[in-house]
Amino acid sequence: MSLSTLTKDWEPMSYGFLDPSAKREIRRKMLKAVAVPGCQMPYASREVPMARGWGTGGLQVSLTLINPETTVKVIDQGADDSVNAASIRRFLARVSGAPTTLDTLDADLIQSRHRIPEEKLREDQVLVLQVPNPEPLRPVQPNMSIARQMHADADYGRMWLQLYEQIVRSGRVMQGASYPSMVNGRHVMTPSPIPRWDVPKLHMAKHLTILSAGREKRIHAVPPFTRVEPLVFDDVPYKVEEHGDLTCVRSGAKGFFMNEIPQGDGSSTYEISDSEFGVKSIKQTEGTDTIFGETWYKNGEMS
Amino acid sequence: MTTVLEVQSLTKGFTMHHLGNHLAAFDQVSFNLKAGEFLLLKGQNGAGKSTLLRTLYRSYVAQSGKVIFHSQHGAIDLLSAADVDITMLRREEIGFVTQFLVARPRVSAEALVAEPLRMAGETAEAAMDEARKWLSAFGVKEDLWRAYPTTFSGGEQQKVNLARALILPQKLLLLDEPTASLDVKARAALVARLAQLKADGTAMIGVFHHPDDVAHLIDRVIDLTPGLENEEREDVVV
Amino acid sequence: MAYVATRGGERAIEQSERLYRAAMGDITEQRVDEVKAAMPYLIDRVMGEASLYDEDLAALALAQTGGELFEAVLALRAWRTTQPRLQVAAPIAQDQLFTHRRISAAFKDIPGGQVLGPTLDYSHRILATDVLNGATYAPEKVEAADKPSSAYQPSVAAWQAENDLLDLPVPDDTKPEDIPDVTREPLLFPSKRAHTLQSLARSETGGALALGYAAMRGYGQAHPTVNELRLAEAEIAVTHPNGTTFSAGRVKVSQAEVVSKKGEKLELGFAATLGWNEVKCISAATLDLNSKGAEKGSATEEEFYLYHTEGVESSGFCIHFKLPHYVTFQSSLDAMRDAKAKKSPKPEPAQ
Amino acid sequence: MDRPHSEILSILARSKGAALKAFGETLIPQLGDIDVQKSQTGLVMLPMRDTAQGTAFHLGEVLVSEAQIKRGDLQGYGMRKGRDLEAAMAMALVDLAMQSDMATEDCHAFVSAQKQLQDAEDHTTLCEVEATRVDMETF
Amino acid sequence: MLSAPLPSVEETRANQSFDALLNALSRPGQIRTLPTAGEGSIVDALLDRECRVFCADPTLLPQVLETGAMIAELPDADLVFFGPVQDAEALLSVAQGSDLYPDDGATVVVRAPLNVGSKLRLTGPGIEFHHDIKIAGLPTGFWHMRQELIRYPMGFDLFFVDGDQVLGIPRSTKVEEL
Amino acid sequence: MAITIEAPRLVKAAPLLKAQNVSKTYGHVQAVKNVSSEVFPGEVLGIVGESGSGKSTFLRMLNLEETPDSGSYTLDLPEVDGNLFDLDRFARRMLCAKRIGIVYQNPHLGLLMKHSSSGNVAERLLVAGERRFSVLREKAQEALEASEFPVDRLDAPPIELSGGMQQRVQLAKAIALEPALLLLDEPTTGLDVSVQALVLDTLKRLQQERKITMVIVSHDLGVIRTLADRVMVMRRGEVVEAGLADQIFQDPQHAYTQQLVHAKL
Repeated sequence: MSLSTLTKDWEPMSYGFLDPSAKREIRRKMLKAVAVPGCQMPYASREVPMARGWGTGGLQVSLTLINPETTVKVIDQGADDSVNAASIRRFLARVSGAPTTLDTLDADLIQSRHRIPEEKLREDQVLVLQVPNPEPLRPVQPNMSIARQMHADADYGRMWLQLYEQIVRSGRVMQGASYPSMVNGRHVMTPSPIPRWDVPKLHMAKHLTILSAGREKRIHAVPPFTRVEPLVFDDVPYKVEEHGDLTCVRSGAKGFFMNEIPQGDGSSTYEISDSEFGVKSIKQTEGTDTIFGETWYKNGEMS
Repeated sequence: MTTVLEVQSLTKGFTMHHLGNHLAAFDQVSFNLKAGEFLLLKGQNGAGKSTLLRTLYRSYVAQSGKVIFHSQHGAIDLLSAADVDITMLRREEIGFVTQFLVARPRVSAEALVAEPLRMAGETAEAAMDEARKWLSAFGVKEDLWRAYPTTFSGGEQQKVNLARALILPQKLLLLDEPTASLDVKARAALVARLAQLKADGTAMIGVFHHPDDVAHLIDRVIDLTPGLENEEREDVVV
Repeated sequence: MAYVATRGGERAIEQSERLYRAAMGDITEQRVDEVKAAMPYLIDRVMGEASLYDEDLAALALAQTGGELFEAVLALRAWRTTQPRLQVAAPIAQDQLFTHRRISAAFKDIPGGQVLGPTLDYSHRILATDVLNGATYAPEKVEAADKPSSAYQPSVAAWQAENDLLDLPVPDDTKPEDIPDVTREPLLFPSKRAHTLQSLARSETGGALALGYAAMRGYGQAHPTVNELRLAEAEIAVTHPNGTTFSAGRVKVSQAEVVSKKGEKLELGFAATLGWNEVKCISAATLDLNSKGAEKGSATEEEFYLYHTEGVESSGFCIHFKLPHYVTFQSSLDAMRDAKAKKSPKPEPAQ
Repeated sequence: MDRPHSEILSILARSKGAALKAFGETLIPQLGDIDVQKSQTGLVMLPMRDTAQGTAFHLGEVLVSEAQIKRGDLQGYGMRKGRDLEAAMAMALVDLAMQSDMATEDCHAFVSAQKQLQDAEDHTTLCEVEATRVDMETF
Repeated sequence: MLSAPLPSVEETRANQSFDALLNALSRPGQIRTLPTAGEGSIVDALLDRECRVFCADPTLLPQVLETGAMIAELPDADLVFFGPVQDAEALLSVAQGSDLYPDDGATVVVRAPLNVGSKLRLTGPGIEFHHDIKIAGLPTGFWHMRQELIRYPMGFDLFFVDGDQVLGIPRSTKVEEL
Repeated sequence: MAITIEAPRLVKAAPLLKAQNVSKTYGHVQAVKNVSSEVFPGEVLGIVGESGSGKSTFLRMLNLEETPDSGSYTLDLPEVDGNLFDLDRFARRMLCAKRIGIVYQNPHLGLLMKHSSSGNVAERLLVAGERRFSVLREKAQEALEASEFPVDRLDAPPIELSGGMQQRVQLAKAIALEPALLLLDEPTTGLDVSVQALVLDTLKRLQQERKITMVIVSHDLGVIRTLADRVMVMRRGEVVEAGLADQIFQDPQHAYTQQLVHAKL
């Protein structure tokens, strides 16, 4: 026996990177978030080896949920191969040994920035959305303490006023992504900056969605079968992006959310934003056997 | 004739705190007034004629005494009545006429005159017709009816004021030198209106610079000259 | 096939990291040692901002990131997340600091004296260009005094309290385990003082300086005078399983106390950090001094300066703008084009 | 040689790793069967007390290495700044040996020698610091 | 620089336990399976020295203490382990949080036989239409007391444990006794 | 022992507003001492006093922005009963949104300076639960017009408007829901004299047309004289004199009121 045999090897990292205590705190807060849908729960938010604003909130949730059997899919702007998605996917696999996938249907856990896949998520799937700014009241009330009181009072008059102002100034509601939505009839949340196209996918969905903001240290959730209603006036209906008629130049898929690609001649072409759905569509046209999941939109219309 | 007002031992003086003195106005005044009676207040300058009117109107606070007013809602002592009751009586039963108009910017002459009727629940249309009638009677030229009295001369303003003050028949009318500096036509209209009101049962107490104008209306006179005993104050004009 | 090419993102990120590292060459233990020996004050700054005291890891972080400070601090902070927390040491008290430098600007002389310790304050900032021509710049040796200085120094505030110039605080008797910890619980406002001071201790030096400087120039309510500034070493007082308390070693700490007049008494602002970093402590103490009653949204308001001096968060948010945002951008474009198409920017006034 | 336990531990924690490890190694055969309970790095939170309002707050964390060993009912413990797990283990060995009344003289001798070195180091530092004291009696 | 670590037994157990809890709370009334029988794996998954716990069950207490969690009075506890509940009054002191911080409302774990006993109908988030369940061993007035106390979004969240079975009822769920 | 017998009332209606023994202390300063007041439907109560007299604090308590240390406050409205100071935050907010309007001296307190004027008015309707854009628009315009706000500036933000116009927006916001009670805190202070007269005129007209019950606080006797039926004179937190407006101005009884009135004349 010697000093070196007595001494254990130095373990410079825990499983799933986060130390057990960090995971426990996130677990406790995730339960609270699920119990009060749409309500922002403050949490400590640890530093992870990625810069703040690059999905550290989503990452902490994923790292807490992950185990070696969890199949993980990561997308950014709808794409699995976007640089940040690739980086996060690689990191998750590296610290957990979890298998990864690009196919929405095969995933147990989907971490996403700014999109919800076009194929409907199932009951057994969890969607983790990265949130840069979880506070829907920020544009009308930058002071966090006052905004908190407004949530406590369900004092959302200013949110509606913002919509009123947009219609007055521009003739329509100008909110792009992060469309403020009422959850379970009580809390207004910002559904991370997903496009308006994706917000209805949260309403009475089968899957659990967890939204986590690492830099701002807030976590909120939309449990399955929970009402998520975009704020609208009774006489001014909610409008999603007019992408229902667009066709993807690469895959021929039609009726889904598109990326606009500016062309040298001043025109634009469109490419489907959900990259793996695009890949599947191409495979199908090439005659490969491809399994598509049911989609939220059919022929460009929310079903 | 029914009694409208019972004034009992009414005393009024002014305490000037910053000067540290007390100024007596009148002392132990008593009289009764019946419906349709016209009472003239006389006395030298400073005898407290206007002060008495204002004390009855509750613009001034009396030191002691009682002023029982027989309102349509019941009898009440004007000196101790709640403010809210006084406000209501002023709106419905007790009028106060001075020579000064409180004009308001951007309110036309006719609207100003019609206001008491409107406050009493008259329709806008009917009130306006009535207002125009009285403006005409007091000699306000028609092209001024829709103009703002804030821009009028003193005489014209006074006519508007009288039309407004007298448009709504009231149970008790307090007149504080309404004829001063009024032209002949307007004075005649005023006297005619007062006669009409008197005939309809309005009790009146007046202070006039030239009582001759209304001599034929006067039932009684009270002299407020200091030093007189109460009995000595009253005399009846034939 | 066309779609295969899109998988290039994965390859690109790998190559880009390689390209960055190519400029630095091999990172060896020797290099880490050299960084540590050559740049103790930079190491201190990184340890303070990362709020993790270990010179070796800080040097490694600097070596590995090529001296990109924000990256080095982030790497160290992130690594910290993987480590279990073993104990909470006993709170450091000022009178037990093994003091190397201790000055006051408030008085010409103070009990215990003005001890300059290590500083460049009075040196001429002239580059030793001869070194570039092959000469060695060898610092002259300290001419040590015959007698040692006292390791422990009295506080200036204690003298001021004795003279009824200020009220000494009642030390809070929170058990070390119960001291609020901003890394384990969210920062909420109004912030607990323990959270405020901890956040300032971890704050980014440049950020604290920028906002502190704003306060010093007149955007604050109080003008600071350095009451006391210390560079020292503190014992890490930990506990043996049988209850015996002992020191697990010493770490470098700095603390600053700034003072201003408030009515008939003096008021203190305080800040401290791991490692030796005077500029940060003075700036942070100035913010502390100015925060009471500061206007909402002003640079000296607690919520404002704590959020905006958090280096990992601010730098992270700054660089996150490099990430693609084309989905959100597309969503805005859609609304914008539609509004434009309507051509009637204002609705008809209702009749 | 009645040094309090606390002082012994503090001296061991501060002593040079190489010397401590070399000495610790010599104790292993005498101690016989020991049970290693902890051998890990981790963090010690370091609080400080603010002098303006008296609030205790966390300055940050210090990386330490920890070793905890057991022999019968007795526990040896080592915790030192830095990640040298073997040095922490060596410290725990010395602690355990002293509590077990083994190699007592050697242990005391080692501790005393280390103490002397540490005192000398502090003396030098403080003499250098003293040299930077400003002489205020300028007139 | 890094190689993928393997999860320890404790990590695996805690991960599975939390998976059951999260799913149970997301879909109120649906029964999930814990990795081991009893509250033990819940303690592992959720407790550490940074949370305040109230534990009424002496058999569970040693394990709770081992986590280093701070033992607190009922109104201050973030996590409550009641064991079996004898008296509905016990709920009276459970932390509800505040309107500013609903997250200060407690997570409450109760031991009770599932799939037997009185029938309850659940509606609310996580339930598409309604969901009927059976829980036994609760004192009379328990559900009435819960309803009286919860002023959403303030309130507390319940887990019922029966062997390795767990069922969640968050504060957002409406419970009707059938 | 003094026995006070209340005079028999002719007006049988209950007061709309009843405040009893309201007191409020800030630190060592007693801002409001045992103030009681009744205001009848359609009545305008003026409160005068110099700054620091407690008049604005009292008004803020009537607006339920501040809670007194003691005292009660009731409004004779079908939807509320009991002491309004005991209402919870939510009920308080709803009551204020639906039944109490307020105009502050400083428009920054009452308005969002960068939102449209119509939006400022619409906000109150939104808080009260209106969710139809067309109705919001219509009602906002109606209220602004009633406040004599120029229709062509409907969507101009207050920050671009003159002080007088800003007060009109506040007024429109206050009356948009036909409040039972309108509170005015120095509504014309700081405006040019000519603009002041116009705003007062609008207030007077609105009061007469809509019979709104008002409480107006001002240090400016002219403002009170123009609007108020009754006046309450406050000094150092206490009511020194109360009465009919013309009585207070023509025959003030209390030394302080005399000083105030004479200083003005």
